Amino acid sequence: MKQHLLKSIVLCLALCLLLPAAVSCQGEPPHEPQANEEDYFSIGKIRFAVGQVVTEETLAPLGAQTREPEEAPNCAFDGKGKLYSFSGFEIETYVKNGLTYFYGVYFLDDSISTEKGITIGSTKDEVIAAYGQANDAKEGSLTYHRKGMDLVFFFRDDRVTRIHYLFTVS
Amino acid sequence: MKKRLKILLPCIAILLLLATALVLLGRLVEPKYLTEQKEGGLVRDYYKETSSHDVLFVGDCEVYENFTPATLYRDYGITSYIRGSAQQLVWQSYYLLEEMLKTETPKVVVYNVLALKYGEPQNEAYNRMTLDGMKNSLTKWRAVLASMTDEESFASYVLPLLRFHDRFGQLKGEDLTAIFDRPTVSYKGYLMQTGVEGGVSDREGIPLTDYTLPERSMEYLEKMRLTCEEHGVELILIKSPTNHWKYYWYDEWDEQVKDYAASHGLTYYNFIPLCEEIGIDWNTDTYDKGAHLNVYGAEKLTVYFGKLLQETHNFDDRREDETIKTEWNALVDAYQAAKGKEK
Amino acid sequence: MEKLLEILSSLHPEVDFASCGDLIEEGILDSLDIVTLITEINNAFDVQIPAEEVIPENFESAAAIWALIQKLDEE
Amino acid sequence: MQVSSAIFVLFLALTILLYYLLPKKWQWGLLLVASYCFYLSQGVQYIGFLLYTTVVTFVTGILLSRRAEREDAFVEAHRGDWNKEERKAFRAKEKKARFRILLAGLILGFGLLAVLKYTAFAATTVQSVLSWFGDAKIKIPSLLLPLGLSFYTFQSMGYLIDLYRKKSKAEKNFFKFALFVSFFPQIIQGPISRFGDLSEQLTKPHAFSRDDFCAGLFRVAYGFFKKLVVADTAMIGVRYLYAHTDTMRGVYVVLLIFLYSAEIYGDFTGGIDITLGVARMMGIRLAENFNRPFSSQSVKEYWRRWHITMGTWFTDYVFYPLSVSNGMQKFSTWSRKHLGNAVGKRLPVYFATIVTWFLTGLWHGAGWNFIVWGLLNCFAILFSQELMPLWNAFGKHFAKLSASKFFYCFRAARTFLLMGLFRSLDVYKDVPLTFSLWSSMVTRWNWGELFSASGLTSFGMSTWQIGVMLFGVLCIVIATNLGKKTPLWDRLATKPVLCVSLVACLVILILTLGSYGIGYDAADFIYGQF
Repeated sequence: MKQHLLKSIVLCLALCLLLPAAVSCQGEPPHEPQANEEDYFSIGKIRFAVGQVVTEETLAPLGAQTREPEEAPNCAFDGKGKLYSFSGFEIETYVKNGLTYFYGVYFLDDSISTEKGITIGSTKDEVIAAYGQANDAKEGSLTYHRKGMDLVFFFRDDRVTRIHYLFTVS
Repeated sequence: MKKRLKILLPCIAILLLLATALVLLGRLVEPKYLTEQKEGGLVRDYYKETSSHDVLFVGDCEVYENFTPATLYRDYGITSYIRGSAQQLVWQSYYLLEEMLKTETPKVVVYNVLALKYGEPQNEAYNRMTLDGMKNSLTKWRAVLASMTDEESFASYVLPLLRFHDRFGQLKGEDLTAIFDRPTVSYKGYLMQTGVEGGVSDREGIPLTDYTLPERSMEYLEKMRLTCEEHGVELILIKSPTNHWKYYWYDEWDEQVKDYAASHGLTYYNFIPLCEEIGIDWNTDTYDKGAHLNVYGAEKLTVYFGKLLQETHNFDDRREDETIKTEWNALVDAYQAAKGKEK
Repeated sequence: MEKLLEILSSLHPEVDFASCGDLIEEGILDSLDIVTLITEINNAFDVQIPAEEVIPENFESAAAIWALIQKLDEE
Repeated sequence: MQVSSAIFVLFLALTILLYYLLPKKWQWGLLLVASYCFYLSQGVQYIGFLLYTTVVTFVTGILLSRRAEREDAFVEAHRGDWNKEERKAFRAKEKKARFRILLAGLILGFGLLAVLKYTAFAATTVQSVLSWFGDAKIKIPSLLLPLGLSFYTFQSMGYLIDLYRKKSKAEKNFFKFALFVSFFPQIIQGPISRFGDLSEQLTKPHAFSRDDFCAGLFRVAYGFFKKLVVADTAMIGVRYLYAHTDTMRGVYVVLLIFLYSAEIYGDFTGGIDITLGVARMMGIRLAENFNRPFSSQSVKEYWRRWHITMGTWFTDYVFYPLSVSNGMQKFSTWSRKHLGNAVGKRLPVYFATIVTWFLTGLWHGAGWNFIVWGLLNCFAILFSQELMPLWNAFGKHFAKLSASKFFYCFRAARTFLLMGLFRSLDVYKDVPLTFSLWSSMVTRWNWGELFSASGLTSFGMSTWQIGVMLFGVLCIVIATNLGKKTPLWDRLATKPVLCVSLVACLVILILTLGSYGIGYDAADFIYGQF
C-alpha cells in the first residue's frame, strides 16, 4: 500500500510541474476588477468614482458653472474647500494633504436625476422602489449608506424636495 | 549585594538618561507653531500669564479671532484671557477650563457654542494643536483620552517624539532656538487677523437630516456648567457672529441652546441677529468672506460685549490696579501698534 | 563487508574505500552518490535505510556504513 | 497587536516580569496563557484553527507513540522465541500501521493549510485554465488565513514525523503540547522548531540569569532597529517602485533588488532577532534562522544560511524521505539501467530536488510567482551542481586567484544579486511582468536618470530616508562583522552596563530614525501573512 501511495503522490506532483510552465507564460488569469456599482455615483449621465481626486478636468463634463465657486475656509489650514454651482445642482469639495476630493453633491431641481432615475419631485414610494429600505429613515428624510458615501433624500408631503450625496472624509 | 548595586545603579542612571533624551528629542522635533499655523501655540501661551483674570473665554476659532482682551481692558478695565484653539471640541474646552479653575477664579466664563455640533473626535491635526500645548497633568491625559481618533496612540502624546520623529529631516531655525522657551504668538489668546476680504453671501446653510445636538456635547456642556457653579463662576454662552454658508448656525441648534440656557438660568447671547446693532459691516470686518472677523470686526464686537458685561456685572476697573497696570498697558500698546500698522 | 566495498568501488573505481576515512569531508561521496548507494545497499542487504539515518557520521567511511547496516539488520 | 508596536513591548515586559516572579512550576503555564493572549490579539477568529491543529496533532501523536511502545514491548516479550525474520516481519507490519496513523494526521494537518491557503489559488488557476476554452465563472472563495498558519502547521507535522521515526516520545500533557505549538514569539514568523530541542526547554523552570537577560534584551533592541530603521524605510521605496512599474524600469529594477533585499533582510532577520531575543530573556534557546546569508558563495550555501529551520525542515521531511523512498529507488535502478550511470545517478536526486523546491515555493505563497521563484532557485542549485567540476578545474588552475579575497567577494556579490533577482518575484507578483522588467534591466539603459540630481528622489524616498536607510545598513554590516566569531549579544551578555547603554542608544536611534507611526502605518512583518 505504501509504495502505491507514494507513487501516486509523486505522479500528481510531477503533473503539477507541467502546469506552471503553461500557465506562467500566459500570465495571471485576466480578471478585470469587476466594477461593482457601489464604487460609483452619477450626476445625470456622468459617472464618477467614489473617493476620486477632483480636478478642473473632472468637473469639465458637467457643463458651465452658473456662478463663481465660493470658498469654504477652515480654522487653521490653508487648503480651502470650494462650492461649485451648476444648473440644477451644486458640488462641494474639501482639501486634504494638498489634494481635492468630493465632499457633497446637492441636487437643486428636477433637471438632474440619480443613476436610478430619481429626481426632485419623485414620490417616496418611487425612491423605496428604486433603492429599497433606507438604512436610516427619519420623519423628513431617507438615508442610504453606501461604500464611502451616503445617499440622502429629503421629503415634504411624500415628495422629494432635495437629494444629497454626502462623502465620508477619509 | 554590593556587586549587584555596582551594576544596578549605572543601569538606572542610563534609563533616566534615556528618558530625558527622549523627552528632549520630543521637544526638538515637535512643531513650534511660531511662524505658520500660530493656532498651535495658543493653548501654551496661557502658561506665560502671571496674574489672574476677571473673564475667561474658551472655545474654537470663533472666540480667539472675534474677541480682543486688549480692548476689554483699554475701554472697560476688564482683564480677560482667551483659551481658544482650532476646532476646540467641547470636552477639550471643559478640561482646559478645569485646568484654569485650579489656579484662578474669574467672575465670568464665556463659551462659544458652535463646537457643540461635533459629537466625536474629528481630526488628528487639530487634536495635536490643542493638546500638545497643555502641560503634563491628569487633566491633560483625560483630555487626550477623550479626544483621540482611532489612528492616534496615547503613547505619542506622552512622547511627542513618537509622532513627530519624521520632522527630523526638515528641522528649521525656530526648532532649535525655541526648544525650551517659546515666545507667545497671541495677545492674551487673541490671534490678530488684519486681512480684509469681505463679501455678502446670500446663501443658506446646507440642510441636514438631523439637527439634534450630539448627546456627548451636551454632556460636557453640563459638566462645564457644574464646574463653574462649583467655583462660583458665572457661565455665559455666546454664538459669535458669522455670515458664511459653511459655518451656518441653524435655527434648530439655536433653539436647543436657548432651551438649555433657559432651563439652567444661564445667559445666552446669539450675536448673529445683532450684527447691525454691533455695527459689523461684512465687506470690511472679515478676512475670509464672513467665516471669521478680522481685527476691526473683533474690536467692534468686543466693545459691544464689554458694554453688555458692564451693564450686567460690576467689574472693578483694573486700569487703576498698580500690580498689573504696566503689563496690561504694554499689551494694549503692542496691540494698538500691530493693529495700527495695518491701517 | 566485501559486498559493500564492491558497491562502493562500482560508484568510484579510483577510490580505495577500505582505508579512506572521510568520504563526505573529502567530497568523494556527494548527495548524488549517497542516494544511489542507499538504493544499492537496500537491494543487496535487504535493509531499509530510513531518511533520518542519512547523516554524515553514518557515511563517513566504509566501516561506518557497515556499522549502520548491522544496526538496521539487528533491530 | 502588531509586533512592532508599543503595546507589544508592554506585553513583553509584563510577561517577562511575571515569568520570573511566579513560582517556577507555573512558568510554562504563564507562557501558554501569554501565547494564547498574543494570538487572540491578532484576531479572535483565528483561534479555532490553532486549536484544531493542536488537537489533531496531539491525538495523532499519542496514538503513534502508544503504538510504537506496544510494538517495542511486544518485541521485547518475544525476544526469546522469535528469530530475525519473524521480528523483521512484525516490525514491517507495525511500521505500515503506524504510517497509516501518521498519514491520517498529516492529511488532517496539511489539509487545513491546503484548504485555507490554496483553495482560492487553485480556483483562480482552474478558472484561468478553463478561460482558455471559453468563458468560465468559478466563485473564488475568500478564506480566512490565520496568522502563522504555515509555521505552526509545519512545526506540528514535523513533530508527528519525528514520532513516526521514533526520534522522540509524544507529549502526554495537552497543555504542554499546546505551548509547544503556540509559543508566542515564534508563532508568527518561526523559527520552525523541533519538538526534541524546544519542548523540554519550554516546560523546564528557568531561574533569572542576568547574562541571558542582557543578551536577549540587546538582541530584541537590535531586531527592532533592523525592522523599523532599515526594513520599513526601504519598504517606502519598494512600494513606490512596485506601484509605478510602467515608469520605474531599467536601472530602477536593479535598485529594487537592493532595496527589497535590505527590506526583507531587515524585516525577517529583525523579526527573528526579536523572537530569539525574547525567548533568550526567558532562558529559552530557539534555533538560529540566519547565519550571515549575504556572505554565501553559492545558492546552495545561501539556503543553508537563510531561513535555516525551513531549509532543514524541507530537507529532513521532504527531500531525504522522497529520495530514499522505495518508489524513488526503483526509479533510480531503472534509470541507471536504461540511461546509463551518469544520467541515472542524477535523475532521482534532481527529481526530488525539483519537488522539494516546488513545495518550498508553494509554501511561501499561494501564487504562481512563488512557485516560479521556487523552481528558479532549484534550477540555480542544480545548474551550479553541474558546473562543480568546471569550478574545481578553475580552482586548480588559478589557485591563487580563487582563494583571493576579491574572488570571495565576487562570488558573494553574484549570489546576492541572483537571489535578489529571484526575490523580486515576491514584489512584482505577476510573472510575465517580472520577466519583462528583468529584460528591461538590459534593454533600457537609464542609469544616468537615477544618478542625476533629481534622480535620487524619483523613487518615492526623501534624501533623509535614503540616508537613514544607508546608515542602518552600515550599522548592520559593522555589527555582523563584529559578531563574526561570537555573536554581538553573547559578547555583551557578560557586560550588563555596556549592554544597557547600547540598548539605550538603539532605542534612541529607533525612535528618532525609525519609519513608524501615523505617517507610515508600520507594516506587519512580511512573513506575518504566512
